[in-house]
Amino acid sequence: METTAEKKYTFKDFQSDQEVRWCPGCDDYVILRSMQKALPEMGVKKEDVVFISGIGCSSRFPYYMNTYGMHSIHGRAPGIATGTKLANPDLSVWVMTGDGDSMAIGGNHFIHVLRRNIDLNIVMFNNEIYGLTKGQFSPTSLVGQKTKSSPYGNTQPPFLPGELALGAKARFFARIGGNNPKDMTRILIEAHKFKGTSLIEVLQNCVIFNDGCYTQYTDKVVKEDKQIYLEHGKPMIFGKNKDKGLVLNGLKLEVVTIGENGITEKDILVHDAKEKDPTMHQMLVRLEYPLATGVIRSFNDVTLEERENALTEQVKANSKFTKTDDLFFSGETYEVK
Amino acid sequence: METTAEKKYTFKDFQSDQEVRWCPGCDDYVILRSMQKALPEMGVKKEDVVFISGIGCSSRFPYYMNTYGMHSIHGRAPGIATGTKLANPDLSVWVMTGDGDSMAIGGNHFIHVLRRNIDLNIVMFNNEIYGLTKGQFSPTSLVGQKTKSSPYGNTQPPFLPGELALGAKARFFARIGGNNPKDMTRILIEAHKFKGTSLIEVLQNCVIFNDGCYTQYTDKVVKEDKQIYLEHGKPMIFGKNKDKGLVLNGLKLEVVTIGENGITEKDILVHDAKEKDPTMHQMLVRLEYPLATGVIRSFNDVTLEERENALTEQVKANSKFTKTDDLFFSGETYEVK
Amino acid sequence: MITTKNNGPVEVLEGVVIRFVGDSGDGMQLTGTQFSDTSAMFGNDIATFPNYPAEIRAPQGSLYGVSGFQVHIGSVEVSTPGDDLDLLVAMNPAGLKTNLHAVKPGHTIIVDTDSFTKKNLEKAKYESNPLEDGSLDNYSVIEVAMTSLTKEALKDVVGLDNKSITRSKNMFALGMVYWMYHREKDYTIDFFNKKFKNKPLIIEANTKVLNAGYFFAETLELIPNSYTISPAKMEKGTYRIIMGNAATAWGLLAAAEKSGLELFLGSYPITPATDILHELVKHKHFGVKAFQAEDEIAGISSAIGASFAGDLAVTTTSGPGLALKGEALGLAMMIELPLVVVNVQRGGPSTGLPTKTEQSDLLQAMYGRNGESPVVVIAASTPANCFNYAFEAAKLALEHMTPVILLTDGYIANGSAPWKVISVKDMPEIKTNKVTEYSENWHPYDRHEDTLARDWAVPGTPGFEHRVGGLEKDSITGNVSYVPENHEKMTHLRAEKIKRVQNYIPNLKTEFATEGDLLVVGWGGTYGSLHSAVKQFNEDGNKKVGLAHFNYINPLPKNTEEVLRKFKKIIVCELNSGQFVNVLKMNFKNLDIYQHNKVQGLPFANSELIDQFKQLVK
Amino acid sequence: MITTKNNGPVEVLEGVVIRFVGDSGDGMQLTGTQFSDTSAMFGNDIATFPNYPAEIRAPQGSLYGVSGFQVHIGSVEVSTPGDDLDLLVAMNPAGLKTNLHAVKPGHTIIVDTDSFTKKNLEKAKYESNPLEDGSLDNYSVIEVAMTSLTKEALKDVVGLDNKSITRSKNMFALGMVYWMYHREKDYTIDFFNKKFKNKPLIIEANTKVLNAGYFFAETLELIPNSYTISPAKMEKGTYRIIMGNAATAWGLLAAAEKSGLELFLGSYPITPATDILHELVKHKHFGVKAFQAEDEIAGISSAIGASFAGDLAVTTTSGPGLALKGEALGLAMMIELPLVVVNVQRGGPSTGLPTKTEQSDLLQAMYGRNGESPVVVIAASTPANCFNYAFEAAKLALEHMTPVILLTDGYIANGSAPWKVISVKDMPEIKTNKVTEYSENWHPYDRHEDTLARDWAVPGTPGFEHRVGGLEKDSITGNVSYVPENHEKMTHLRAEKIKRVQNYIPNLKTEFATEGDLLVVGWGGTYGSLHSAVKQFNEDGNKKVGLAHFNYINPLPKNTEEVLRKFKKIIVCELNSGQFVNVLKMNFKNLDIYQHNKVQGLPFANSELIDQFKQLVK
Ligand SMILES: Cc1ncc(C[n+]2csc(CCOP(=O)(O)OP(=O)(O)O)c2C)c(N)n1
Ligand SMILES: Cc1ncc(C[n+]2csc(CCOP(=O)(O)OP(=O)(O)O)c2C)c(N)n1
Ligand code: SF4
Ligand code: SF4
Ligand SMILES: [Mg+2]
Ligand SMILES: [Mg+2]
Repeated sequence: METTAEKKYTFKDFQSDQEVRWCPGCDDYVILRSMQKALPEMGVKKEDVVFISGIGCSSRFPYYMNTYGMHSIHGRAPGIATGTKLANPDLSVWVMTGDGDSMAIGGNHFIHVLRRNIDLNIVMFNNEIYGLTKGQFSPTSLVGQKTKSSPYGNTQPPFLPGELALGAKARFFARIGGNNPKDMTRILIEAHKFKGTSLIEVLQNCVIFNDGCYTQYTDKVVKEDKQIYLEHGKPMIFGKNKDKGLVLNGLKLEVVTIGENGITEKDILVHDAKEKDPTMHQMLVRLEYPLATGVIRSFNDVTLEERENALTEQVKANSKFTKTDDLFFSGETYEVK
Repeated sequence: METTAEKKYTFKDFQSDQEVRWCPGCDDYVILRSMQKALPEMGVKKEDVVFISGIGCSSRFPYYMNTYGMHSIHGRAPGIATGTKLANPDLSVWVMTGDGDSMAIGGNHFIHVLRRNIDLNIVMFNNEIYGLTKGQFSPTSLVGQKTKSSPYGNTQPPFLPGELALGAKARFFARIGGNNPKDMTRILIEAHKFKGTSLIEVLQNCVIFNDGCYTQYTDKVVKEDKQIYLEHGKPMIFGKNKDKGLVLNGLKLEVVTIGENGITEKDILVHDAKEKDPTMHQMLVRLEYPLATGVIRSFNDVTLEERENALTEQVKANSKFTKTDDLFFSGETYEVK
Repeated sequence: MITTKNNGPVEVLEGVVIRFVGDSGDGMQLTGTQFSDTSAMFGNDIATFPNYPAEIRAPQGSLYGVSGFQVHIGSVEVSTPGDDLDLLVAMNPAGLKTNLHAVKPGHTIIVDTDSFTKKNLEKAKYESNPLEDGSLDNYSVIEVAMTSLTKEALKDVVGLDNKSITRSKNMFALGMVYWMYHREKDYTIDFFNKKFKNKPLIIEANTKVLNAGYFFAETLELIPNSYTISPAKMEKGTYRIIMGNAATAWGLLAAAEKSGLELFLGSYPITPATDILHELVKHKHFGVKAFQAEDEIAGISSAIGASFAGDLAVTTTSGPGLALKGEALGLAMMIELPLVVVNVQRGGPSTGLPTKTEQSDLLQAMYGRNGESPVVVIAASTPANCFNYAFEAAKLALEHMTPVILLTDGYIANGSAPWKVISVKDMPEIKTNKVTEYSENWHPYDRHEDTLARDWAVPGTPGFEHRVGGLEKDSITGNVSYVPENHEKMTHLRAEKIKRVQNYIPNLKTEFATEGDLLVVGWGGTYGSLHSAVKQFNEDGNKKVGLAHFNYINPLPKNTEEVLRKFKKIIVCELNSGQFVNVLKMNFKNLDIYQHNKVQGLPFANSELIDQFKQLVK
Repeated sequence: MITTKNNGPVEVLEGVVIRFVGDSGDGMQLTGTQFSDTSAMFGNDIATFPNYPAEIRAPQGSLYGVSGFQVHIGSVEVSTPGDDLDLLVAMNPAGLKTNLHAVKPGHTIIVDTDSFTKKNLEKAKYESNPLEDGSLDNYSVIEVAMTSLTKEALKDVVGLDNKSITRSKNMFALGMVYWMYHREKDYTIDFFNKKFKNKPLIIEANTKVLNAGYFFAETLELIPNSYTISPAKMEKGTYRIIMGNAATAWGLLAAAEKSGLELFLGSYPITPATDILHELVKHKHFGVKAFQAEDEIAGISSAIGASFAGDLAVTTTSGPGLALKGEALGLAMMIELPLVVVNVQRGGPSTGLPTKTEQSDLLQAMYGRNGESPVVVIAASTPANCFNYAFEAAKLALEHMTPVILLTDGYIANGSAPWKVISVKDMPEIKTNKVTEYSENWHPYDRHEDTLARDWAVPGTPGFEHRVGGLEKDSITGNVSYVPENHEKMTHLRAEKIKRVQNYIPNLKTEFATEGDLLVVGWGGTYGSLHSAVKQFNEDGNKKVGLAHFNYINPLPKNTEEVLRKFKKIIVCELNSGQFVNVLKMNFKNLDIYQHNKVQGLPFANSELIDQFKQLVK
């Protein structure tokens, strides 16, 4: 694990000298700022932080962070980050990616990094569109959505990122609105603390090609009534006046009103993000009203590098080889005189 | 949809002239024979059947079928089959693949074909190993499993194919033991009937590199006690003497004994494969005792080609273009005299 | 480039080059298109080239946010969007700063003085105001307060919001330029009426402003350094302005109709190829199946599957995508299925310069696969003939049962030019190798004597059931074969099949000279630049220089060697570090070959080419 | 090949070629290995080549289920496993059928008559029994009922199951061959004792049978057409028998230790490269991180990530996998990180002939990426020097900050030969470009004057925080740059950086002649075949012919042109349709180049090469 920094940073320390080139009003600015604010809180040394991205508007992110970074090729950031982390487990490695970068061309690396549970943090900017290429539908675009490549409406049903991730054995999954820097910052810090692959889906508005795709949930006015912000150990309560809650009815989650027909806060489900069995987390991920945000799943499991290091230590302990010469001159050699 | 065959076939009609070259005792022979027996039942014309595979022992399958077939490249069969089906929706298209072919190199195409729900059938030969390359661990190999590429034990936690598939929005998922030709044949026919992408996971024993990986479930002796064979609309009962059943306790499935402490058959859950919400199906997929086999999920949904055809008809109806000339000479043209 | 009889500024010109530049938001693309369309209607030959910023919406007034559109109109054949500018219209300081270098000394610059505010000057990194510090002394600068004048013109149009008002100032500029070059306003006004059918206010506003600009120029009697450009002597017929990518898409549509097949496209978006996908998805009325796949590999895979099932199958991409398709392309070659792969080249390597042009994927197209896997490689050379070569790619793929790579590039793909519309009935026949009637002892790898193509027996056809695959196969039955001699035989057959395509493609023709001291050789998208440079070089009364421009790269035209040997020296000009030149060296011994290469993401400039020629023929 | 003083069969030979063939289950690989190891111990030079069936476990007795192991032992330098056989040991009819063609007329064949049953003869597609129908008349056939004799030998070993009994008949054959060639049994008996430590019964059985075979031969006084082979004059030192793939893995281990870096392998299994992964996963004791990825792209991606973080990063694959890695390789080249890519070539194209050898990925290695993306390409030429060139690949990658492609092939990767073990301390130094102490105005793309390599500033190092990426970057700051001149400058810098590697690699040496009528040119895994053919050709008293074998392909050795021009004619011999010959043509004008190509998934045969040479020098 990365050693903590003596020096106290401010967000300024993480700003690079590059002009930020996203469209005015793009949620990407919010994510950038939240990250720059979260990092000083994490107590990690600047030189130990690495941002690796693929290609897309979202993937321009590393250029704007004054840390180590790689703006790699489309979809491959999870693979690259895996190598970086295995090479040096002391680094805090972040994959910054878009819905297309991670789930279209990068889909295979995305599911495998989650399966392996290596200690990386993945931030997915989900704007349900290909932004950089100027507006084609993505694997999260809705059926019927009209885009440059679907002028008559999209015919491909979307993935639900959280559903796919949990199907791929994700141990940590969080979801947050792109216009909510406060909670986003908190979640980034939680993701960093979590040992294992953490995935954060940001509902990111693309003002140019998919403007308003989340307003029904994220608009300041409706937000509190349409979203539930989940916290481990806390009851699943939401609503402007905190009077709505979730209960289980068979295998369905139901919204009830506290105070109405005898419902009290005790009847409301309490969120257990740390539960190993993902059933409830999957139900929450699929919930449409209210939309679940916050850390939905955070199950502690052994990481790939922990398993690898353990094996390596064990093998080293039982091996007679310390230098390659030991190997080269071992076993079936013979002398020519 | 493929037109039905007048002529009645026998399994012989589907045997090609090629010598079958799997290891003696390999479950792949069972799958081959089951397919050759199932096809005549489907009432589809021989010339309308296409088998497309990637690379692997399992992917040798098309050579042994006297139909159209393609032994393509590693992992790409779902993509190729998608093109074949979109080009000619009248064909009955089968993807024959292994755990590595489909979920290692082919993982991205695998999840996307399931998401799109195009009317294909996928048979995954899951032997939890790379057979053709002589025994490396695969994405379904167990942690600790010793293979040529994990002499000290595998450190990568496996996918559960059904879990990944449902996370990718699979509408049809079935699981069956590789030593169970009878039910396998039935399931192949059901998969064929299903409109949409159907995925069948065969628990296939590799006698050379992973022998016995499923015996705890598939061994003739324990089979009935360790497996539950699910059928839509039937109670979830299993056991040699059909006295065990599944009930729901909160979000967990529990095994109960009919007759013991007041449990009657009425208390046992009834399997609803057609339910849209996958929660129960996911629980069944994850169940370790008993192991769920049979058709676990079979939810009817619109297929990609149905959506596409509908749009095309609509566009054709409202368009003034029937020949390309109409387009070429339309709009902003001008004359040079 | 400007082909003046001599260089005096006030001669009647055969052509002018105009560039409109401003903020991404200023509507420069629309302005440019209107001017070029109008000129085309008037009968000029034209060539245009847009220049977008790499960012989607760059901050207002920033240097990298400048959007430009260049138009070259001529009364004689025009083959490039031109190099140096006769007129620059700059809507803001950033536009002026980034484009001034292109203006010919003594020539005209129109600026919107209202936009030269302190803030904008800073954003454009100007220490002092160029309109005041004399740095524009050797240009004739026309300073116009366009924004104010636009507001003025619209002051009594009621109900119009400020945004719409300022956004229409580009029409003021257009109006001025129309007057200066004696263009009619009607076409553009018609355009307003169509485009904004349901927004009468916008129609009124744009029309008013266009007129205002026009009359403003009239009253000021603004005279550019050039007079009217008379219509070009162009072949009779129906024309339209077309962009290269659209032409490619349409060529494929034509090929599908001509061959009686359905068109299948499997593609993943990538700049600058995406517009082909955008175009083809529109045409469901022709039954086009355009499938946006999850990645490039799935794109080509789905196309292979569609080809197996009997469609005219296509996949479109750009450099990095072609790299990803290599393995699957090898499969298509191995199982000998027809497949068209369109690669719109961009600046490389890696992600490189996605929005810029280059010709650096040629050797990748030739060799970017494992093993000996020859495919046909052809290249389009103008925006308009993207139509013909897309059609040709499909024809060759279908008639020879092979993948065909069509190379275009960002320059011709985004450039536009007049296209003499051709009816599909006038396009050459396409005979596919499809078989329908099964006869005894047919084999999947029986070949046609002439082309060596195998039959195309598609699923659904009774009797022909067979298996294909990526393993080496017996030369007749197609069954897997590990026999050494068979492998060698198949390797040679696959090579010979491609070689034989020579018998079905036109001979190489030279322009300007069929023999002499110097032959200029090029391929693909550089045709326009090379043609005009060689033309001018010859006109300038130098030694005769020939031009041989290749559209067929693998195989090369039969008479290639013969043509090359007729010249003492050869110079191969490419927008890469020298790739086609290597193809020639592999094929022909002892040629005296020179090369001129440019790797700047830009097309050749006339002047640089002519300098090169001069050095070789004294 | 056999280098007899003349072709008479009963001469003392400098070497013999023996092939053991039988069912996959007959343990032929073990038998062959034992014979070659024993011979090596005895001091012979050896070369071996296994030949597995493509199927994992083919049905018993089937033709495609035959497994073979060839050993060439010599008292003089042995450079190939040999072509024609002096002795064939066939454990069943299928083995005889598929290998007879390789036996030299008049030479010896040992068969297990017990296996020549009706059933087995049918499986081997024999109409009649070759032992009876006279079809073996011009060979000296030794018929032995090995199975019965084995049973006999073991009849009083109690508690031994039938399977184990029949399975040990290969030791009977080995025993016979040991006697015929005067080999000691001890080494093999030691081997039994180690291998079956906990299975005393098996040790006893195998030992008994080995002896039985040995004494059987003795009593029958079986005399082959050749006597003992005296020890070869080999350099003094410690030797071991090593396979090419293992040597590659070990070379990388040595490079990691020498450079003081940790070794990272990111790989996806693929024949015939997988054994490198198999070898490296064993060496966790050296801290090797061998990561089996989900596919080839993830394999190279993880390696790029590890290189970025400061490991010696490697990815291993074969043809189709290299095709998939193209795009990512372009990224590594663009961001100028050290990376070793090992490509073990196999029969192509597409899936091709996965278990066979070929050299057809050379041009893919050179050009299989988008844009101008030069990397270093080198090739190993023997099983043993896979060690050296793997080490060299790592050294060049680290010292020049570039990807390096190492080409080997199935022939040398699976072949084995004696390797004179070298201690890591005797290997050349490796100086990485890592930086640790930050000093003001350092830039990520500052370059070292000599190599043009940039610094390797890895995450975790304070002060050096910087960003790299696939977009074109400013030649110093590394920031994204769309400046045309910068792009051209960077393109040239990247090319020049690779060119400069010339200053750090050895000059090309010729063997047998430094000038003359004919120069034989080869590269990579064909060294053994070419060397022995040219050697014999010269010995046979023909005109002097030189051999120039290339291990460095991009860049070529500095003195290449000079060497080539010293010969009147050049013949380039390759196991492809002619790829390296094109590299030479691109680089050097007016050479009189011929080529000999073979694409059968097999190595060159001595005879075919010599015929070629004869035609060129009369
Ligand atoms: C190999 C490759 N294929 C395609 C592209 C073109 N491309 C760049 S970004 C992108 C998709 C971006 O969408 P997303 O990941 O959602 O990022 P966003 O721009 O929306 O933030 C595509 C298709 C590419 N750069 N490289
Ligand atoms: C591009 C590519 N990479 C790797 C390989 C090597 N390869 C062939 S099959 C295979 C895995 C097979 O495993 P699986 O899909 O489970 O099939 P099985 O043999 O177990 O039935 C691999 C890695 C290949 N043929 N092509
Ligand atoms: S295109 Fe959309 S996602 Fe990209 S920068 Fe602009 S607003 Fe943001
Ligand atoms: S290796 Fe395993 S999977 Fe492959 S054929 Fe043999 S038994 Fe079947
Ligand atoms: Mg997006
Ligand atoms: Mg498997």
